Amino acid sequence: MSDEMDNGGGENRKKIAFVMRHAPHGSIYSYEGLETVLIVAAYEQDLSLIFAGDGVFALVAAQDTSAVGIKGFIKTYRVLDGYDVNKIYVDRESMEKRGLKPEDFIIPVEVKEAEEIAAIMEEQHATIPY
Amino acid sequence: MSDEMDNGGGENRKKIAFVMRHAPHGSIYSYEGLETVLIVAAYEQDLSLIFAGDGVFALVAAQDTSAVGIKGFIKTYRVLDGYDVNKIYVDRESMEKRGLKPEDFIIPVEVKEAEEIAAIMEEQHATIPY
Amino acid sequence: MKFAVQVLEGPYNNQASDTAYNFIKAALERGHQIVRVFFYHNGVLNVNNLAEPPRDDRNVYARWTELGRDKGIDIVACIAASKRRGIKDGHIIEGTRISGLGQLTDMAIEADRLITFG
Amino acid sequence: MKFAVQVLEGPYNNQASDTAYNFIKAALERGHQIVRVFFYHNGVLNVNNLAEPPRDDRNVYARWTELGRDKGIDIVACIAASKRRGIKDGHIIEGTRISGLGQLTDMAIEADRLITFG
Amino acid sequence: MLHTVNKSPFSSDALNECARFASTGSDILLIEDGVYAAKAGSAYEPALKDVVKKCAVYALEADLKARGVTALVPGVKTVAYAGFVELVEKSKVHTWL
Amino acid sequence: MLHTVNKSPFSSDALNECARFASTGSDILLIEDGVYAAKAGSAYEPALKDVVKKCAVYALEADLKARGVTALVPGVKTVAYAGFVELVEKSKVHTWL
Repeated sequence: MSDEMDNGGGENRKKIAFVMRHAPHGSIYSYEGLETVLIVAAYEQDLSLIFAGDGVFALVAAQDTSAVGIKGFIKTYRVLDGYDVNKIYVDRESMEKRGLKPEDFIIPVEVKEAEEIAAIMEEQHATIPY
Repeated sequence: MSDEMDNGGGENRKKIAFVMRHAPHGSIYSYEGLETVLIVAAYEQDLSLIFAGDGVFALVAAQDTSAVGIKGFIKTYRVLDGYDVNKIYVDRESMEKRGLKPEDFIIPVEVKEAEEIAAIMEEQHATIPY
Repeated sequence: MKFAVQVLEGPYNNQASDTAYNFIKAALERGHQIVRVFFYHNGVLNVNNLAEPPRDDRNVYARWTELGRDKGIDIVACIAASKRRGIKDGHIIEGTRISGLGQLTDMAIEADRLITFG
Repeated sequence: MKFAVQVLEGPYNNQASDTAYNFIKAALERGHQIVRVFFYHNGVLNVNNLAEPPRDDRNVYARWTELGRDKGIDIVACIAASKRRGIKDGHIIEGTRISGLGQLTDMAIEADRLITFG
Repeated sequence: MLHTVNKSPFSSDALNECARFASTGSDILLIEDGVYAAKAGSAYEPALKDVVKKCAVYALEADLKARGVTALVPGVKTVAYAGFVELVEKSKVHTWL
Repeated sequence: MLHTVNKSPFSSDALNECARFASTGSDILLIEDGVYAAKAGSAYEPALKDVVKKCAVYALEADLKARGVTALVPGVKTVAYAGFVELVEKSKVHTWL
């Protein structure tokens, strides 16, 4: 592959997708997953975030963890845009099954069908499940 | 309660039920659960073991863990009788849903309906989930 | 009443420790006695004294120290589960101890209520 | 091919470590290179050197020592996840190290295949 | 008897199993990720409504807030940690993991 | 693409979700407690038969033996750890936890 074929960061950017399938707070998958996203984002790769299953709950804006005594992290999703992470996909079926709408989320998302998400996953250099 | 009302070990025996709901090997719940049963059994309380959900898989006789490189423990269930632990209940619906029959199990069990198990749970001094 | 508490998951990885702590605080406030907290499975990780949790989050280990050392609650990690997972005397937080499953049996018999968090 | 392996659960509590080990052994036998094993979430518990597993069972820690120290595979536990869970330099098994999430990023980019066990 | 459930009904069978083994009239308390079952308008709502007919269903307030679950399935009552303790005072408790 | 599933289909939604996001013609490998999905005669068999129509479904031999799962749903192939590695050689892999 020639240098001319590179674009974006001017390097060999790799497509990496995080598939977030866990609800926040009950287990740490969602939180430590986001920590990883922020680190990987600094490497200027071509990142996608896919929220499916209970993972869609992580994006609900109205979270307030003060009474459970756990540090909340919902606002951290807002910094993703500053890292140029803006491919944020939400599985429509997962969202609707859980009674959620895009307006419930802390950041803008693209709602996708399962087949579209499958196609996105197939394009990746690597996928990381959290 | 007078001494005359005690029976069995001649002490104040308590009813304690273990509710085993996890499959073996994938997680340690099933194995460490059985370790606990054996210890509690030495205290001569009135024990019951309830196998429900994926917990019924723990009793399948034909387990051979050599190829996964994990210590098997299926034969350990056979020592329960020697500790006078013989109230072994299996939830019928859980068993049938998983395509299992009492003949598949390593030890004799009593197959119970959910309502019967609910009634057994209500009688206990304490229930322990593994 | 006499309450006994069993915790089956490790700190931070699961909410079980947080819920157990909040429950115990509320139980103490309502005048109940906590006869023992018993850690089993990954729950034994709660007594590890080598951890350095992030300063902008709660410190789960400090909470158990508070209940064990300061409030005098008996906090026990199962020895068999601890050995498998590398929890060892000399490296456990103040106000906790490592002991056998007999401690779980005793508290299950003695307490009016046994409640598990996992 | 270049394989990278991520493990998300602790030893004994879950089968993930066992499956990862069996997979790595088979991959090495088929001539593949393991660029790194990265432990995250409770996976960091795999490098704890204070454990004393039962003698009649497999020793998961010895397996990682074998792959890290003897076979020279780079085995890394995430530092942030380790701090939360009490995994600390000086108390980790031979042939392993604690480092940052950049190590996960690097291996995800470099390897032909990234596979997660959890 | 009091039954507690801490897993999401969308990814785990814990609440379904709990409901099957809970005697009529007993208490069920949803905690941690279990509170998602109490969310109004989800695909689980019809199932929870059946549970509400059989048992008294509670959800832990702090966990609802932590997860932004505001509108609840009719019939679900909320309790604080003190209310959780009161439920345990009232009867024996079993946890569905 | 290869998808792996290590959870029982009776207690977790992982395999259902995996099947929903697996492209037609991709590989699915059942490992650990995931192999229970391959057991013939269970209530999950009809669902797995649908998955078999869409994807190539494999089950890890060592895990089947460890769990005493002998009779398999028609169409499910078994592989050893070496076969697991071969599937990973063939395509990228995603794990459904």
